Amino acid sequence: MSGATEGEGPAADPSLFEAPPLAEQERMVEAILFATAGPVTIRELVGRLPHGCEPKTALENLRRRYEGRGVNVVRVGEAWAIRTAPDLGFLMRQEVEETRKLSRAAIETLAIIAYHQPVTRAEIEEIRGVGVSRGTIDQLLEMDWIRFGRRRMTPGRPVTFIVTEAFLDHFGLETARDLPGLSELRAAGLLDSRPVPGTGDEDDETDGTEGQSDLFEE
Amino acid sequence: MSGATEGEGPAADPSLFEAPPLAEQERMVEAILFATAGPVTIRELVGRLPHGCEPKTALENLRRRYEGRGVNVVRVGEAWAIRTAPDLGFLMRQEVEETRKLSRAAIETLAIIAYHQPVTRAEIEEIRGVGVSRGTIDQLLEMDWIRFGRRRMTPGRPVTFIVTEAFLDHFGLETARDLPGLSELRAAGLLDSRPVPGTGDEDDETDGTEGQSDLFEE
Amino acid sequence: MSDVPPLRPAGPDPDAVAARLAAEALIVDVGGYEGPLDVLLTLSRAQKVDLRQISVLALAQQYLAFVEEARTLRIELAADYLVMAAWLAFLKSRLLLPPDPEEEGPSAEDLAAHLAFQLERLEAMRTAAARLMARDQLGRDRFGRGITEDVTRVRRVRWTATLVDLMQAYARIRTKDEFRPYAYDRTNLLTLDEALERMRPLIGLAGDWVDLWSYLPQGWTADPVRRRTATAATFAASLELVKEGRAELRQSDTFAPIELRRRT
Repeated sequence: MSGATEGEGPAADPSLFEAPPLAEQERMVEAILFATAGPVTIRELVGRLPHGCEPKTALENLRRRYEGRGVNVVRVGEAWAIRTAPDLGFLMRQEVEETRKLSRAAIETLAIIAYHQPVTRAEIEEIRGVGVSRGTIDQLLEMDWIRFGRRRMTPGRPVTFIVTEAFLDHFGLETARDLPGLSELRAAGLLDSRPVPGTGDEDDETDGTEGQSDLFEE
Repeated sequence: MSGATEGEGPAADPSLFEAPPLAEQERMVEAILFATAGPVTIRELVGRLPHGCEPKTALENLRRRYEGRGVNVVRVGEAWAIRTAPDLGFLMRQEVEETRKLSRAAIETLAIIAYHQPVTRAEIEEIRGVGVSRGTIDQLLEMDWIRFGRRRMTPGRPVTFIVTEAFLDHFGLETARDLPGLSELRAAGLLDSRPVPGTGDEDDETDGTEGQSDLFEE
Repeated sequence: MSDVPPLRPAGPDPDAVAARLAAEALIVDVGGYEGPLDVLLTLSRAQKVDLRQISVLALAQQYLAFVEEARTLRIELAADYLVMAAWLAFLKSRLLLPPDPEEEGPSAEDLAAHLAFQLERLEAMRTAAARLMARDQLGRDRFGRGITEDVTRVRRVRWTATLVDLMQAYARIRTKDEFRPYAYDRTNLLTLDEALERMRPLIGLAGDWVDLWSYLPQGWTADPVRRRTATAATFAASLELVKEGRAELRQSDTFAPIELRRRT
């Protein structure tokens, strides 16, 4: 009698085994999609699930279950995968902030705007003695440290630049007027030049107020 | 000079931004946990989520949501991860990576470190009754299952070993306190450091302390 | 160690037989044991009692028999096996003799209890290790994420400047204007280029050593400020000429005159 029978391994006779309940199949598909290194085709699912499973239905249920969740069950060609919800892609980026010192051109331009605002680009160039590149102005605008002021009522109606609230915030100033004048800068040792007798030492913005020296404390 | 302007600077004041609703935070945590292979610490989550998020509540909700599913949200020390349900391991046969077979010495050493941590090499040797080869410790270190703990404040200031988060993750333990049979072993006094009679430090044997970490404090 | 009664009772005591078989098995596979404590633990299992009730005396006897057997079979035993044998022999004698009140140190009972504790602890750790390894393991029973999304790191540069930077920058610009008058001072400054320009044609004429100071241009020797700058520039220019291989310099002594001649 023994001659005619096939291998005695399990799964020899499919009808002997009942497929797991659908909820269980769904769990299985979920685990497989999660743990597999790439998208999984239905064929592969059939091969990996216990006999008699119907991955299509399980997949459909699973897809619905993950609708609106942080991850979704998505179809990738002929295969399926669990992927981050598209609207949460930003979480997968990590911003590394790097602080860098402002370039000399930028800080000088900024200083001139702060001391002379509202000031036109031509005026900045005149004071600096060199041209101001577009990039420098753009950078300062982008940093939100300067912004456009009123147009100057002169021929060509050039735009002017003024410093922003964010600028004052960053430098701990109440107003741009609080910036120390030249003589105070010198008193604080920030001017390393020898004063030239008789030259414009008594500068425009000097207003002899007190309490500004503490700006140098840092 | 228009010193004080309206403050439109964005991101100036973080408190201006409300944290996303809890359901949304849950989605975000879900996406991050799904996307990451290793456990993610709460600290890392806070760093990646928008300002003001409270991952703890979201994690707790998520954990409940995934109870009984094909994948589960599990705690690993101070971190969290998603892992397939243990009963579905059989489906993953093709994902099984052939792990290096640990020697009996390595397994015992690992268990001693887990149950007696922080523990010195001399103490491991005293428990096993044989020397611990360098290779055994190295292998466990390399697998990232053990790491150095604090030095023992005894003569020679020997290093101690403790188990890692990867160890907890590997064996599905939330904390080292969840080691199987830990409380029974402790109750039986088998985790005590009992000095050899006649070696003169019997008086140190006083503590009926709890927690593995206290067991070796002298 | 011949006084050790061999564990071979005549009667068919099953326990004793098992112990003997265990002891024999031990001998066969000495290398497979992790030291004397491991052997003792294996031997103690033959007593089939709770490790807390173990007879250390019987255990000591079994171990000594094991060592003796190994020796007769000329099996190489590591030193710690012999150390353990010596210690157990000592313990055995202490356990058999009535306690000597004069004797210092721990009692034999204490030592025996500690050995029992060690065995029990090792056994407990082995059980714990087995339970640990029987847990659902990651990568075998439980699995992590197969597809991981790498977090892309976005580098964002934040520019900063301090108030001092700002003020220094402004001071720099403003003092540039103040320096402008100094430009006239250049009349009192002989540059290296000027000195070089002046010396190039002259050097061709000087075949002999000539004092460097004679190269100072006219009108630059009286005023100390002018002489200083002219001297410095001329000296630098002469070094330049030496470097170019057109001239040679010499100085006979410290502070002696520096002399220059064309290099031939």
